[in-house]
Amino acid sequence: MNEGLIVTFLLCLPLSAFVVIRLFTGRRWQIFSGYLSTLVLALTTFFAFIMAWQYFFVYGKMDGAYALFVPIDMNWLVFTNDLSINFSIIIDSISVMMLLVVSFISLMVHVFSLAYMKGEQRYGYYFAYLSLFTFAMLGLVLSGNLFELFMFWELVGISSYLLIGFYYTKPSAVAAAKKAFLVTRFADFGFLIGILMLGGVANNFDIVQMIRSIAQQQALWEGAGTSFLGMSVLTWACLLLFMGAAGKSAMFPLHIWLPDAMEGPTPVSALIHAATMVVAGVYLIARFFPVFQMDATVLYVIAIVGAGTALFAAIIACTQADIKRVLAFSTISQIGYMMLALGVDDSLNGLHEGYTAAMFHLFTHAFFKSLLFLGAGAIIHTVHTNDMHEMGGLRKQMPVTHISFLIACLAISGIPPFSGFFSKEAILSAAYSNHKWLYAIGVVTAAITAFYMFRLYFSIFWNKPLSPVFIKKEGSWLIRIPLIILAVLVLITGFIPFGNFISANGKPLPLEVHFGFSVIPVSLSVLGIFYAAVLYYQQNNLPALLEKSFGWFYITIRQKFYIDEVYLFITHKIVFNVIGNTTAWIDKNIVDGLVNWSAGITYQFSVLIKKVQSGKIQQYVLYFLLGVLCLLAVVLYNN
Amino acid sequence: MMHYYLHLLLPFKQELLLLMAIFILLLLQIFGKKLQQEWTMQWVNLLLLITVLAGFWQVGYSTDVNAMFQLSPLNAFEKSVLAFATYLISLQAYNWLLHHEQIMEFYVLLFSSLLGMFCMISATNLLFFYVGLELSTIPLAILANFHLQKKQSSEAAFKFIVAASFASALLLLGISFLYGSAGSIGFTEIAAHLIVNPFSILAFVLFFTGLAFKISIVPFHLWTADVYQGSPVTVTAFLSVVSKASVLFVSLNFLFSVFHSLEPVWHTMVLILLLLTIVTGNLFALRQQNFKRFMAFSSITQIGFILIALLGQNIAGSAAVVYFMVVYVFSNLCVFGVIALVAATTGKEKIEDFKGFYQTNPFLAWVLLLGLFSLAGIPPTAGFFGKFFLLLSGAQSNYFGWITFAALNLVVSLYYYLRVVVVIFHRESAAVIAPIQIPKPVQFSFFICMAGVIITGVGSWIYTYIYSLAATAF
Amino acid sequence: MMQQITLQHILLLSTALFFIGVFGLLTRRNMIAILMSIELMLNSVNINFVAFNKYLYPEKLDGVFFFLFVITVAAAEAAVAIAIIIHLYRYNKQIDVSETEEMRY
Amino acid sequence: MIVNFLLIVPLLTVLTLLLVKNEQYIKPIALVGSFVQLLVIIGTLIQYLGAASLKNNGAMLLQTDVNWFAPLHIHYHIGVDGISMVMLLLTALIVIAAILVSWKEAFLQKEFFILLILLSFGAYGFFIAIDLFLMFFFLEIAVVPKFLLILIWGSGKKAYSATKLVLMLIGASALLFMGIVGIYYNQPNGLQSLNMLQIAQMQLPYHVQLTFFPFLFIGFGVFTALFPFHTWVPDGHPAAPTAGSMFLAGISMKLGGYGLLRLVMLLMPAAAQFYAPYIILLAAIGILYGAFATMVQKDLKYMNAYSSISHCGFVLLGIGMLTPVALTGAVLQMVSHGLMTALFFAAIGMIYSRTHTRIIEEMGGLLVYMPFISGVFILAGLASLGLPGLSGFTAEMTVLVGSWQQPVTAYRVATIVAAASIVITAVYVLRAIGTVLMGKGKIYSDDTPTDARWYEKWAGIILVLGILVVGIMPFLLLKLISPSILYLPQSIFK
Repeated sequence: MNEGLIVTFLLCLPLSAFVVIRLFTGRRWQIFSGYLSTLVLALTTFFAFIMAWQYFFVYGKMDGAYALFVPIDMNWLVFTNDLSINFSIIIDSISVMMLLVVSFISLMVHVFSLAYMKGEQRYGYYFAYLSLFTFAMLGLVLSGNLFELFMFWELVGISSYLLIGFYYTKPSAVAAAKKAFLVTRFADFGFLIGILMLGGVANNFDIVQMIRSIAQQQALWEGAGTSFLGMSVLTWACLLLFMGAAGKSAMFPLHIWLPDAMEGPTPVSALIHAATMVVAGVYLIARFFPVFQMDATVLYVIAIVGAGTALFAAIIACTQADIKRVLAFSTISQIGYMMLALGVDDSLNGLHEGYTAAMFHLFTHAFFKSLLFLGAGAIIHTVHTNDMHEMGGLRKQMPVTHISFLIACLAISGIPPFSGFFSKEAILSAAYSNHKWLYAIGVVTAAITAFYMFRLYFSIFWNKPLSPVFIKKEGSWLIRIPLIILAVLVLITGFIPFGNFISANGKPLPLEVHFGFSVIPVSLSVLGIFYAAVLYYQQNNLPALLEKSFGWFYITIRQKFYIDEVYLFITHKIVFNVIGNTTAWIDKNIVDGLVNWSAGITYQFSVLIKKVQSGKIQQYVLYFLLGVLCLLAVVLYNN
Repeated sequence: MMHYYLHLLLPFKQELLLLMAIFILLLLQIFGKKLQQEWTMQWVNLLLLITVLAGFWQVGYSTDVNAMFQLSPLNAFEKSVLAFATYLISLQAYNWLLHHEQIMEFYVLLFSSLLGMFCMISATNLLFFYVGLELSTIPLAILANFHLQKKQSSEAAFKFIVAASFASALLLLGISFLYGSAGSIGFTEIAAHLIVNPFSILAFVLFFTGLAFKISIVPFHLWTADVYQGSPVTVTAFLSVVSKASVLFVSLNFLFSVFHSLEPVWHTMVLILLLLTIVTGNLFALRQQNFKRFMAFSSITQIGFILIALLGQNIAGSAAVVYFMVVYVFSNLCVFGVIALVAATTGKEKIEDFKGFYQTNPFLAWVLLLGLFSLAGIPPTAGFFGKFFLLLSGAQSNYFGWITFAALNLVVSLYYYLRVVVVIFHRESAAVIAPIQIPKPVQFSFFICMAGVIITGVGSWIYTYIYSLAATAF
Repeated sequence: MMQQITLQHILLLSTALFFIGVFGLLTRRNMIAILMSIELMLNSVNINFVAFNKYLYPEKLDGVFFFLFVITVAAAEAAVAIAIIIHLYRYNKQIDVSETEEMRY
Repeated sequence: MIVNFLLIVPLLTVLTLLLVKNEQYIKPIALVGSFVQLLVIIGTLIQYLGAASLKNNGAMLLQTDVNWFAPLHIHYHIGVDGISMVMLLLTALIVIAAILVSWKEAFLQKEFFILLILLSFGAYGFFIAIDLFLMFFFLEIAVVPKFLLILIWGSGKKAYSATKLVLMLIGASALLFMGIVGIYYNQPNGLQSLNMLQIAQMQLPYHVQLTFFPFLFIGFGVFTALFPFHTWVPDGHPAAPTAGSMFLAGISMKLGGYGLLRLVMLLMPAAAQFYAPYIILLAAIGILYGAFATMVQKDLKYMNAYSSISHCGFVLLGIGMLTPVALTGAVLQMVSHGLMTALFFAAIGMIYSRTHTRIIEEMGGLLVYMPFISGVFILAGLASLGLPGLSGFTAEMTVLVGSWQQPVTAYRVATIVAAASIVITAVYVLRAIGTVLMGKGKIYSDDTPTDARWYEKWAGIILVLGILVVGIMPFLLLKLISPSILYLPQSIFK
């Protein structure tokens, strides 16, 4: 089967679902729309599987590496012969992997939503937007043209906006949606400039061509002639690209939108803000890895930002009460891991363990994090609250959720043999071989991760006896089935020989688990779990004591280090009040004032000279005479 | 041999027609035949129309009579323009004249004035020119007083006659000096003998200010506003359109041929005067409340713009001026027609009185609007083309910067025209002018004016025709 | 030695006359006086015409003719002006120029 | 020749409207007239494409040349190339939408529609004129109807705004006029031609170009809301009636852009290179300045007016950059901004007619009551913030990519500054959407505001379709625009 055809089909399906539902069926046939959308997604997933199977097993490797296809490359917006935005599809191991992840998770979320969103007034539109997101995300991972990628990148952003703001009558949701969009937009600004810079250097927007031509010119433009504002163009471009990636992937300091984005429906959080969209940044860097590789500085920056974010978010996660927010910070932290992995990719040794590790973690994280979110969704659906302090003892009430949640928690904590263990191990090993101090941060973060995840777990399912308010049972099968499937996947995906399929240069790269190496991180994680159990297994006053003993430090963390407030200050006070209002004031009073002033002065002048027209005929004659004399003087003087 | 003499009279056909009208009117007056007013107006108008048409009959060549009188194609056309403007004014005066006792005298004076202008235009001799000028001016003073019951009217007439006499004294002084320096009062001799020296410059400046008074160039304009305001609207219209046009036509001849040798002198002079005129006219027009007074300053500004064309090359310049005067006739009479009608029926003359005018009198409002837009130089009205050609021919000179400044003054003048438009379209107002019955002749004149305002511009043949006439004149 | 009266003398006279007229025009409050001042000015011009004709261009009588016409026109002007002044007198019962300052600015 | 019908049809429509006695036929006639005009434009397009494919370039085709004022070398000379075709289509769409939006206009409706068609007449003429005088003539024709539209049917400080608008535009015209005169008298060999194509061929002397470029540039620039001559925009647009605002922002501001394009491309390419840094500086300032000023506006119409300044800055930026791509982008941006701003104003007008307020803070949750209008509003907003798939993205990206081709660092900094506006645009668009459409519903004077009527729906749909076509299939437009830009002598591109 022609893969171009499959992929086009795969893209068109969710798009057409979006169009049909949004324009025609969305309002009147709500339930139908939901099922239509889910069905379409099932079909899409099916094709994605076919695609993956074909790519990995039918075509297989050529010369020991997975090849890169560009089955479709059509001109869309031609600037010049070289520069153009094309509708181009790239098929290589990471795009196929992403294809699988996106379509599959999206399918799970669709199924889950069928029950979860029941009774919503805009049920139909919800599915339309989900389809739109899926389309955009699939487009993003398949893009073979950097500008095309940027377009889908933006589309992903807008569908995220629409879905976060789905409960649009809720002011907090609207604000969150706005915040999410604006923060990522700010990052996209950098991304766009990066694109322009790279495109200018490579004289192309086609990703494959760009990478090739940049590699060829590498020596050439590290010279003096290609610096821009004091740095080499390559560094600039890579940093700006990373800025875009950081925005989408919620890296510090652009992470502030993600916790707020939890205002959206929980399945949306599972799909967009855990498994797929937020890893787009990681994907972007992976996609351009050959370019990033050329600049060690940028990679180091990425690694530092990744590690820093991982630790930072993990610390904040320990203090949050809203279960979705905890998960959001854990997402930020985990993506930090992925960035770290990319940053510590050891290109000198040619091993590229980091790259593969990042992809691997992306892959496993998608499953366990969406599982966590869907589990949280199931819980919220039942108890109608987000606050973990109001929960407790839910394990009997919702056994399926309980078990799957536990599995996911173990996975994220890096406990063998769950999937998270393997990918985290790969990352730590990559970090260890490159920068030891980053490795240390990674290990500490892993321990903290284990702690807060189990804090969450214990608070929800154990802690105190079941509150009598929660008499509702676990949701329908539509809710439980996705949980089960995902739990199973979390159990088994760790054993996939990931390095065989995905590596920086296409050649297989075995990711080995050394027992000796694993001891430290795993035991630290277990320690974290232990502490969590001590504090939260049963209701006691230890947590409160602990909070008190930390004092202002604890409050600072709970307030997310006041970063939101800083942003608020910058945007509201400085940008809005100072710059915006000043501009408006200048416009009104100086630029426009000048126009009005010139009119006013003309009028004033007109009033000033009105006395000349005195009504006295003798004065008129006098002026007449003076006029003649002056004229005479001037004319005689001139000649 | 009858035929032979008639042929001799041919160059004077337009003047003779007017003379005939004056005589008939006087005779009727003498014999006390009190005709019906309406009937009088009809035949007088018809005669005017014939005078207009006569200007297009047998004028393919220039005729010179005794170094006194010349009829060139351009002259004939200019006279037709004046006669046509008078015709329109006469049509628009219908409401006012219908109840005016002195209608016969009115027409006698009007025609005398027109006759004077004709003489002025055709004159090739300073004496004849002077007589024509006075003949055109003195009756106007009487006409200004034709609101016999209004003191303002007499005041206007007094100011006019004093200012005019003073101006003509200066003009005469200039003429006497010219005579002294050139030794002749014939145009061709003067053109041939005049050389640039302080004496001839003095003579020229004095002479020119006499003319400048008539077309109200700043600073010789001060009488204008008062006289316009005090006179009956019809007379104001005549003053601002016909009287000015005639003197402008004459000045073309003077500047481009008679005083050709003084060109560097009068270029500076005209430049200074035009800038002063435009700016002052604009500044004064900004604040005016009385519609007629407002139009006075508007016409002053317009004259300033017309002067720009004098800086250009002679053919293009005079073509632009004559063309603009044609346009100016139509556009100004659109405005004055409405003012006259409103003044005659309601007695209101203030701009404020026109509040909400559009709601009650949409047709009149459109006429007024069209006129104002044409004066402001907004396409597709002819005023746009007129202004464009004026500035275009003026810009050929070395004064590009100053002309740009003048062009920017268009903005100010647009402002006060728009002020009137704003008033017309005022939506909430208590005292609106009631719907006005438009008499047939007035309506007819409005249609002509509107058609003129549109067609004179877009129909390029009118300009082309004028250009060809101007080309024969030099 | 017999003194010739030259053109200059006459021109001086006419100029003086002219400016006397101007002065009168500018300063008199009485309308009739104003009118008379204007006549003075016109007459000074007339002197000019005749003088130029006599001294400079005696072969043709252009100047003299002009002088005749000016007198006639001045008479007409004066007639009209007086008529208007009389009209004004009917309103004001006086002929001071300050009565004609109603319209201004 | 079919091109002449582009002028005849609106004139006939105006005449018919003048003669019609029965009020109820007025709107249908106006609508039919503008539809016929659209058909004529499509016919012209077909003919043009046929002719252009024969020639295989983007020259001015289908020319009609008649002597008009022969002594002054003024010709009635019209013709179309790809750029004018695009602008014509834009105008036709906006006119139809504007007529539909004003379907319920009751006050002096005859005059209203006559003025509207007259405005479009000026625009059509301007876009096809080759003779400079004719171009100026049509430009001026399109000025005063705006004044009357604002004055009679406007709201707020209408007399002030209308006067200011028209005075600034006429002031600009005065400069333009002097520029044209300068061109007229300073041609090599003493020629006095007003034919743009001929002037382009003969190439004006360098010092003449340098002298008169500022005249023409500022003249057209005022129409395009060039900073700092933009202040008519924030006053004029809000005071105008909905159709007037649509027209003002959608078409009028494009007149200047189109004129600049012709100026830079045909009349004074050498001077354009000399002045490029200044143009770019002003454009970049305008973009950012407009965006910041937009951010703090309280009134929806003011918001959109200020955003127009920002968006039109992109047109200027593209023109200043002088690369084929940037110029193409400038044209695209004109089309895009025309459509989306017209849509925005249409939506604002619809909202205003229901809530009787335009103050952002006074509204909320409109999405509940009027999903269609809100949808249109959101779409216009998204187009404005440059969402891919909508027109703003293709246009702005083309400008940016084209700008980046200039290797000068300062120009690139300007490009970055311009690109920064996409963030600020997002800020104010989302702020408006978030406050007006989302959030808690509020009580309005109409108890339950209704959704769009059929005519409003059609108006919205037409413009939305336009936006989508430009956004999704920009290659259709590029096929028209690019050859015409590349047809120029390559010397103009540095």
